[in-house]
Amino acid sequence: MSTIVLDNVWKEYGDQIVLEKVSLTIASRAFVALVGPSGCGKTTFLKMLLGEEAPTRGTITLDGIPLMAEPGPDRGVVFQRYSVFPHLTVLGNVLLGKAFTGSKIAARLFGASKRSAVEEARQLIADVGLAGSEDKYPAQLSGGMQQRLALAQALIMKPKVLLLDEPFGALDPGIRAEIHVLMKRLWHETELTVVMVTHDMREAFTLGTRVIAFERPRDRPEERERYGALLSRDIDIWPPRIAGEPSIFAPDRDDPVMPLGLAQDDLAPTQGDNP
Amino acid sequence: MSTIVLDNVWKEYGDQIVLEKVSLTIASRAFVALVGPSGCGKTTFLKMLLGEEAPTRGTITLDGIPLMAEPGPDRGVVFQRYSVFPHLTVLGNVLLGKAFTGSKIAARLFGASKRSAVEEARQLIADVGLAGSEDKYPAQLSGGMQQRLALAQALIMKPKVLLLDEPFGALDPGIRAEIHVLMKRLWHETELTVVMVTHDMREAFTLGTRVIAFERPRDRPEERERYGALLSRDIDIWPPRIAGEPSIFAPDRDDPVMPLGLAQDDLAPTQGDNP
Amino acid sequence: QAKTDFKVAWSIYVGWMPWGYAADNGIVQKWADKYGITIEVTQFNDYVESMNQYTAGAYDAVTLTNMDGLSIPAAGGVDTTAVIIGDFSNGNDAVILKDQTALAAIKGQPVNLVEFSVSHYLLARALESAGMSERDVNVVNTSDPDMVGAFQTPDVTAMVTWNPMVSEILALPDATNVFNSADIPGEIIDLMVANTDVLAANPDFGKALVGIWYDTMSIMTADTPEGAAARQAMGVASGTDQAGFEAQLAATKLFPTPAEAVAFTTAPELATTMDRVRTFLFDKGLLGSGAPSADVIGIELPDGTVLGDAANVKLRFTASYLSMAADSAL
Amino acid sequence: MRWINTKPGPAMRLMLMLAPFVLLVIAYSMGSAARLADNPSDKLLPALASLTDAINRMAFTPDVRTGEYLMWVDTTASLSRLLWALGISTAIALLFGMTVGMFPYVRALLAPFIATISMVPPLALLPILFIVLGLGEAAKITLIVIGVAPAMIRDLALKVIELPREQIIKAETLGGSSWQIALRVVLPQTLPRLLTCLRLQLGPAWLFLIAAEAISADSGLGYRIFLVRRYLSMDVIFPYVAWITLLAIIMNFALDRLRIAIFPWSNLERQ
Amino acid sequence: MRWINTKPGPAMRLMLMLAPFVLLVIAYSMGSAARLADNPSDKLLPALASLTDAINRMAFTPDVRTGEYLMWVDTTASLSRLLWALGISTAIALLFGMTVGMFPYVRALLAPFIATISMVPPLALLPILFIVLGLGEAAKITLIVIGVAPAMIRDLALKVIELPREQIIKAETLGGSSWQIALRVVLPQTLPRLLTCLRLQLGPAWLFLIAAEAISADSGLGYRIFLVRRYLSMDVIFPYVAWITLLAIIMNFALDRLRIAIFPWSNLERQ
Ligand SMILES: Nc1ncnc2c1ncn2[C@@H]1O[C@H](COP(=O)(O)OP(=O)(O)OP(=O)(O)O)[C@@H](O)[C@H]1O
Ligand SMILES: Nc1ncnc2c1ncn2[C@@H]1O[C@H](COP(=O)(O)OP(=O)(O)OP(=O)(O)O)[C@@H](O)[C@H]1O
Ligand SMILES: NC(N)=O
Ligand SMILES: [Mg+2]
Ligand SMILES: [Mg+2]
Repeated sequence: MSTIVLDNVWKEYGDQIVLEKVSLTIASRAFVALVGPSGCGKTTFLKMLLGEEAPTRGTITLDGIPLMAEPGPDRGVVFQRYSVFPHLTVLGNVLLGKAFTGSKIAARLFGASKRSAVEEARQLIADVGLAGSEDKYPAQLSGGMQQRLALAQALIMKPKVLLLDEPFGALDPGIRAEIHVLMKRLWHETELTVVMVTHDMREAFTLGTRVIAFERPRDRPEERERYGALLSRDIDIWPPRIAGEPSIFAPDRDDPVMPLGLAQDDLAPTQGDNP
Repeated sequence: MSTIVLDNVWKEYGDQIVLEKVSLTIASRAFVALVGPSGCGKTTFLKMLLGEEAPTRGTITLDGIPLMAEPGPDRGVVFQRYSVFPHLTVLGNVLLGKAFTGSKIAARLFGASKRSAVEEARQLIADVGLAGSEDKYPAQLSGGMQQRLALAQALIMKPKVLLLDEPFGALDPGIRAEIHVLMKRLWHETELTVVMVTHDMREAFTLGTRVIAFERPRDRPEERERYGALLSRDIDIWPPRIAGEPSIFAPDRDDPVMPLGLAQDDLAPTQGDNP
Repeated sequence: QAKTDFKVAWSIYVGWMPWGYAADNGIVQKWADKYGITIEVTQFNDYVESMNQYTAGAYDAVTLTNMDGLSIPAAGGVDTTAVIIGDFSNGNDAVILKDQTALAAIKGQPVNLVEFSVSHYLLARALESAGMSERDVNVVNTSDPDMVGAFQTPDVTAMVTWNPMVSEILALPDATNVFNSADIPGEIIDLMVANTDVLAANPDFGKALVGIWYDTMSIMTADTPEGAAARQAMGVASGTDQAGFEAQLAATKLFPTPAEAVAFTTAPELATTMDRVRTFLFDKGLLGSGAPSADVIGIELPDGTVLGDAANVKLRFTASYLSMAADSAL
Repeated sequence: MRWINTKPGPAMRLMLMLAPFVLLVIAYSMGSAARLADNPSDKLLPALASLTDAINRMAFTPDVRTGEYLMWVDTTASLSRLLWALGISTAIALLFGMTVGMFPYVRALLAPFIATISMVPPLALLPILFIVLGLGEAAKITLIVIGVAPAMIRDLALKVIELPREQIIKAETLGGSSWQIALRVVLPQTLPRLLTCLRLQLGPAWLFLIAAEAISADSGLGYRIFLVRRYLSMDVIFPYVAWITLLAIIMNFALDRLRIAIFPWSNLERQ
Repeated sequence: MRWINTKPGPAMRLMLMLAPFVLLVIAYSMGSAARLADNPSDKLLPALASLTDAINRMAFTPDVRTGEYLMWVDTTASLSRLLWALGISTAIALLFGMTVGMFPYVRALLAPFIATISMVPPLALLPILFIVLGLGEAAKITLIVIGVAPAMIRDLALKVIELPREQIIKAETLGGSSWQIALRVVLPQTLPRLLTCLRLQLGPAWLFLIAAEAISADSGLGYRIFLVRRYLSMDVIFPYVAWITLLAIIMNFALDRLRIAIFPWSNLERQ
């Protein structure tokens, strides 16, 4: 179980009100997609769930217990950038969480514990489709591969909650489609509640079980100090997607209607189309 | 008239072949959208049109005359980033081209020539929707406003050809929709041949009169040195769009079919929807 | 080559402070005007730099000691004439030991001093007087402004330096003066030297220098309020006060009148001294790396005799300008 | 909470900030008292009262010889040298930094030479400098320039090279010539960096100033420090060192304010 | 073509690169010949033959007194001081840079103090250094450390502060404690910068080394230069300066290679 409950949460930075009276219950194993215009407070919201920022008013509980004031291993995170460590190889990045929990002082594993952790990490690396790149540094990976790595790195901690801040925003459409499939599989297979910020409506509706929109109804400069963004829409996807269960229909919504013959997300040539 | 003809153009960087046997005629006032996977050579192609890179083999002519070996005022450009000058205000950015052509040594305008240039610049700034921001610095503008500014700055030179390298790639979907409308208007109203690189298929089909795709059929590492990307698809939009003439139907393709009630590109609230 | 503009360099040392005073108080101006020339007097904080500048030709005259005159300008090929012999060190330079009271105790110790300076020479003479040689000690080069601080560090036990550092160091409880320049009177001589060619072409320049010097001498050695004020000014300019300056003067054998200077210059001891000095310099390799003997450089004495190579005279002592002052012929 | 996440409040912050300075003063007083108890005429760590005396004497009592206030004379002498040197270095750095950064031919010609020059220890070349330039202000100013300009040139050239190529292309499509681009695009974006660069070179500049004044001068902060060093007059040296430090901090701060005031966009950019 | 777009070919590039060095040698020879024509024993600009002689004498002929090769003795003495000092500075910079950068409390406590310290002219404090540390190697090494470490600390702390906040958050969600994050996330990313930092401080380090050796020593490159300065032996000073420059260039280059060799990712990152 990992139910998140927000009760009348406000967030202010100095004079500026960013979020106003957000009350929300996120069910265990939900996949919440969070949308809203730029600057409306989506990242701020995620930071509060992370424990990186504290709400100015209101409370946030995870399974009934107030959130830790700091990010911790129960909540994984993937940002748009800087989610992986440039100085560690793919394997080193995935092993890092294991090293932190397994070795208080040296923060490095040795011997049998190392072997088992490496095995687990390799499995996860293969799961996200990075098998064979274990010894590469992030700078040697494409943007899509880096985000897969960031996912694997977060998942090895088996977090209750996974927070994603526009994780695929910087990727090519083709690559994005592939990683959507992966994301869906991971969500089905892992005990995870996911909150994902995105700019891409189709992404929100493709992946989410529920789409939430923030919006700032009064946004003139003189109003920004007195009014924040509100939770303005809250849509449950129908037919409902349920973690671990196949969708009733539309098993893959990743191929939407196209205006013309080209695959919209991906320019990969049709079979037998090579010159 | 500003017809661009490429005749069997190849581009190699050292051992690596980037583009292979590209032959293409771009009609005057066409709006060519250029798509293709990351790294296939779209930017390289644009750089050759700019004169920033020379083709390794083949020729490029503009109205029958071989292209100047350097970027010049007949070809305007807007990049995804760094297209505007951070140290100049909005007005200063738009005036810069006028100052270059009007004042060889000081590169600054004075007196009457300054007044007329400022007037022209203000008009253009208003045209791209930046009226009122004349004295702001780019860092004080949003990404979308910066790209509008970059357009205005390029257009004041009345270039024959406008080259765009993912100009709206970093923008919010809502903002992108607005700037598409602007782009279309500018193309209709100005004597311009446009070549635009984009990652976004819908953008390509929304704006272009013709969509061209580059593709690298053989992309294994050992093949990269022997084969480059080819012009793999070349699609004329139907019904044809013609510069300066209203579309026969689908006057605005910016509002495609939506899976659910939300406006896909824009989260602006429906009228009367405020809490 | 006759000219009218001359440049004189001096550095901060008790025997040369009068130059600063003369420049500040119009005495230089007065004598320059008298001969229709201009004399620019420049103070150096760094003695070595002043000599290097002179040797390189940037100055026409400079204050230095007899030993440095031989090893720097003369060895550098600049024919140099000592116009004024102002004083000799009579205690201003000293060998100082820490927690020891006899010179003999210096054996085996590291000795901090400015290598190849008059301190080095004094050390050589001190060791000689005690039947030792430089092999019995271990010389450590140390810059002169840092001597006082250096003496207070534990690993420094022996030091050779000059005033004002000597009096500062001797004020420390554990310091003993075991040998000083008063033990070798007349061997460390403070001079005003000028380029021989310049002097030959412009004798008025030499006369003006002598005139300035004895005008200043008569003021500063006088036991009058004006004399006291002059000594105070020189004290402050050298970073101390009147009392401190007078203490340094006490260790200096100043020639207040030209007659005394002429007598010292023409005495036979000067030849002995210069012979000792050139031997010392030759031993240290300071007369040129290829020098076959101490005779490579000729030293002309006031009576016209030459020590060393008569064909390569580069350092000349003369009493002629001093005599003009003594004879009131300026 | 992890240590990395605990932050002091404003009052705590002030206290923490002052603590090391207060500790330093206390440690000094104790050291001074101990040494003076041993030897009342010790000069190494004078009592605070002696320091005040010396400050009074140097800064607020006219010199008997000249009637001037020594510390003030020294300060103006040193500052004028420093400012001249920094001004000249700035001009040189701007000229060479811009041309090396913009023009590949100039870069090929000068970049390796400047890189080599910047490794030469200027102190070792002092004698030549003084002989070539004489002993006046020129040599001192030149020493500072030699010590400071190569690093500034390299820094500015790098800054110019780092300008996004897109900007230069854009300027070319606006019809800009090399000169016009230098004047309107490169120069204005280089100037704020120049001020930052100058700020970073303040430390070395003071160092070379002091070294130059040690050798030849008749006034200046470095001159005075080396003059009284012969007497180990720490009562004068300490206040002079503190004064130099204060001047350096003020200049550092002023240069940064100046940059923000003249080039407001250079601060917007940061965020 | 605009000047900014014309690029020299490889042969031209080599020629341009060598040109200033060749010109320098020619200018020197001419100046030297002119001065020697005036005064055959002039010492300021010795003939190239005298320079060769001096190099031969200092580097390849055993000293009559000690039987050692002086230039070699000087080089080992100076390099050992320099390396000790740089090693110590590195350790200090790492410790303080990391803690100031990572822990807000430490930052509040030390950052203003270190900023102030870095403005103090170290040369002015030499007497105290000597008295506290003696005249031996300790004082010389300490002078270099004082001159070099504050700048390194500030640079490293800045580098730590500039690490993306996202990385630290990510490390916290992986269960890292302050210590673990310091050890596995911050430290390894700081080390390459440390080497770069060290490279930038080589110039000042040599400067302070020479200044320290000028004050008291019995061997060392700076010692020799200041010793022979006493009789204006430019024939020794020039080769020594060239040798120091060469050593500095080699160290500079080696440190950069070292960084790339140990931290290959730090170069991948750049592109
Ligand atoms: N540390 C902070 N201090 C002050 N204001 C802040 C801070 N962080 C964010 N803000 C402000 O809070 C508002 C919301 O920012 P936030 O980053 O949460 O928006 P967002 O919805 O994530 O936007 P985007 O889609 O651009 O990522 C913005 O107006 C921002 O300026
Ligand atoms: N100056 C250069 N030197 C060598 N190789 C280059 C250079 N510029 C580009 N390339 C290579 O040429 C290929 C095409 O690059 P280009 O930037 O044109 O791709 P693109 O289609 O614009 O990609 P993207 O969609 O990521 O912008 C890439 O493999 C790139 O590594
Ligand atoms: N000139 C000296 N040191 O007596
Ligand atoms: Mg955000
Ligand atoms: Mg591109």
